[in-house]
Amino acid sequence: MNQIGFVLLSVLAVGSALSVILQRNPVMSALSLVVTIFSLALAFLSLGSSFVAVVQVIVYAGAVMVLFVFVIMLLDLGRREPFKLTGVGRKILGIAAVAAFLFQISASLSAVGVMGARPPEPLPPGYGTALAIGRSVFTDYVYPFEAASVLLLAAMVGALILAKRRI
Amino acid sequence: MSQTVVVDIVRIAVILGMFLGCVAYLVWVERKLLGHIQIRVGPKRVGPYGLLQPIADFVKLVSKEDLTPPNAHRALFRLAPAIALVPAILSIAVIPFGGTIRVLGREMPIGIADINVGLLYVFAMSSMGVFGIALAGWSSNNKYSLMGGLRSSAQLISYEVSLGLSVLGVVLLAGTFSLREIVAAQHPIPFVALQPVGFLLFLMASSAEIARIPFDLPEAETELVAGFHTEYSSMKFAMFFVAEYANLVTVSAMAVTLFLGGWNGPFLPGPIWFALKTAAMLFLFIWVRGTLPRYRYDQLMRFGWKFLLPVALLNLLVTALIVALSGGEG
Amino acid sequence: MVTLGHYLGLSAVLFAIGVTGVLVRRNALVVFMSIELMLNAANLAFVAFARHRADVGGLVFVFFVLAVAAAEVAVGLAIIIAIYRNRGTVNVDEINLMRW
Amino acid sequence: MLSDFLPIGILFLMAVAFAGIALAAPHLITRAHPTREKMLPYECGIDPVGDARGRFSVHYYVVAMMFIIFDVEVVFLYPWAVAFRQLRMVGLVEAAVFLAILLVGYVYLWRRGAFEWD
Repeated sequence: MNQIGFVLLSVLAVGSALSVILQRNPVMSALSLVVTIFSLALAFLSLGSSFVAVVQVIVYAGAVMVLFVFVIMLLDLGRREPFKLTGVGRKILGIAAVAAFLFQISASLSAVGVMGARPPEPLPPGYGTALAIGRSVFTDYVYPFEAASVLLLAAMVGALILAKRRI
Repeated sequence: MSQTVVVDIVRIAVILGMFLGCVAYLVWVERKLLGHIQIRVGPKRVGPYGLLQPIADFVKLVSKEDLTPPNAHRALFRLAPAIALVPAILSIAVIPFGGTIRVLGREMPIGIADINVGLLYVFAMSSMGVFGIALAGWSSNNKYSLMGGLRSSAQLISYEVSLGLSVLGVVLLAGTFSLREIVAAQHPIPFVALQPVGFLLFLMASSAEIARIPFDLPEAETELVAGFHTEYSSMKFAMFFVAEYANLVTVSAMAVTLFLGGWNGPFLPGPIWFALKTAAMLFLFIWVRGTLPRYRYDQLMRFGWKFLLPVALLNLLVTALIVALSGGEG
Repeated sequence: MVTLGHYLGLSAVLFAIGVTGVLVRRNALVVFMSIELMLNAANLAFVAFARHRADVGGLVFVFFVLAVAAAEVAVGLAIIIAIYRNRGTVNVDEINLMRW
Repeated sequence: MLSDFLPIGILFLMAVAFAGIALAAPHLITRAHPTREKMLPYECGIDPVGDARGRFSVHYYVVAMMFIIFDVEVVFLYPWAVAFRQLRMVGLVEAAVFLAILLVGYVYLWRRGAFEWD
């Protein structure tokens, strides 16, 4: 991808991400996050993995965000919320922590020296296809895969118990 | 480079125009057929055989007052029909209408785009439709709309899992998500012969996804006064309507592509076969609408989770077992 | 030419926005969305590194992140609903669940 | 890879333009004449009763939660289905174990009445 495309993509992603945390209305936050998810899917496409891009949209935009919208509708939270931030002290602390985090990331990445690295141009054939990912999951990553089903089982049972009772 | 883009734009505009024309006339065909099923004649006043009826409908809708309820969330109320319509149009992008054609000395596949994850792309787009419905119901500030929006979205997501599982058998047999390769893999035998259960499951789950009878609870005129789009008028209502029929065409085309051999067929050119098969599927959907009653909501949910989901899983596992046991590739 | 650093920078910025959201917003739902944003940023870094090393393993990790995100959001939102039914609020400053 | 999606981008722009025109057209052609009766929320002709927004049965949440879990399960089966003809029996056993673990949850949901609607 050329640089102009990347800049446009970044503007879309960062702008919608900022909109997620700045909107007053949680529904608008959720829709902004859907835009962020789509822009990240475009980034995945430009990195040569269309399968992951589409799966990202199916799971995050099509399932996770639907759950958010459902909860907003069920609890009727979408309307009357004034824009509320936490106290001044925590705001300053938060911004300081974020700045420190960004500094640390960039420092450690440039220390390793990967920042200017160019990706290998001729990718191995079949890179990023569903076939390659499937072979990898079901040979090298079998145990994490089975563990994922235990995680999903725990989430299913836990969520049902929590939703059905009053704390 | 720029010449290719111009060719692309013209090609896409032509396909989009034909698609929207099909959608407009599908409404006329449905009214006509339903009329005959119920021993009436259907539309006949506007033009010969009522053929100008879609145009009359359009003129009527566009000249209606466009009202926004006072307590509605204005931005979302306007955005919701667009969120319903745009993904419905985008779904057609990957459907292959035929083999290849020579234009300006270039070999071009007939269709808009050819991507290697076409099937998943259609799923991704159809899962966006939930947002349009949920937001329309929520932003209207009307009890019926909110209730209808919630019920419809719950129905759509309940059947989406079974829909995804029902086509995995096809993916297993073809070993790809590319719709073009899936069609090619059906060269002499269409997958409906190898996946009859999968085909039936697909039909049932997709009827629920596009809210057709017997799963048309989102409409449920008698109970919810049209559900999530009660408060919508004029072109905003028309956009939901177009999205609904666009989804019907897409589902029929997907059924043809995945199970009925796509554009494959003897003698006639590919796109003709594709159109004929899709028309047959559309006829089936309209016929079902003329015949069956509507489910109750609790029956609908129970059917989706207690019957469709386990049967789809079982079908997938049995298919996998047969593929694993059979010696050759496929 | 877009390098690995570009993608990692974008990922870090998105992650930082997510952290900011968690730290400064009070609405528990928005806090959760910020967490989703952080998971997405991590996914971008995974995919960028996978491309850089031409290793499918990074893409496989995205799948596990998806499973974690789904499990987290299912349980997390169930907790929010349970709290709301009890307290009538989703404001994190007013919820001090640890002592009950 | 990205260039394969270029036609979809063009189609997206066309679809957005179409939606935009459809949203704008009635305002150019006609003028709305709102009256009190017209602007009331539609409740079969009588004046609306109570507030339209209320809280709903938590069962809707349970449905959405089940959807998200099973959706991720199906997403894990996508690469499995594509690669299946190379994985064969091994792949079948792996997927069967995966599904058997989730079946426990499915049976639990069934027994707790998560699929029933009251």
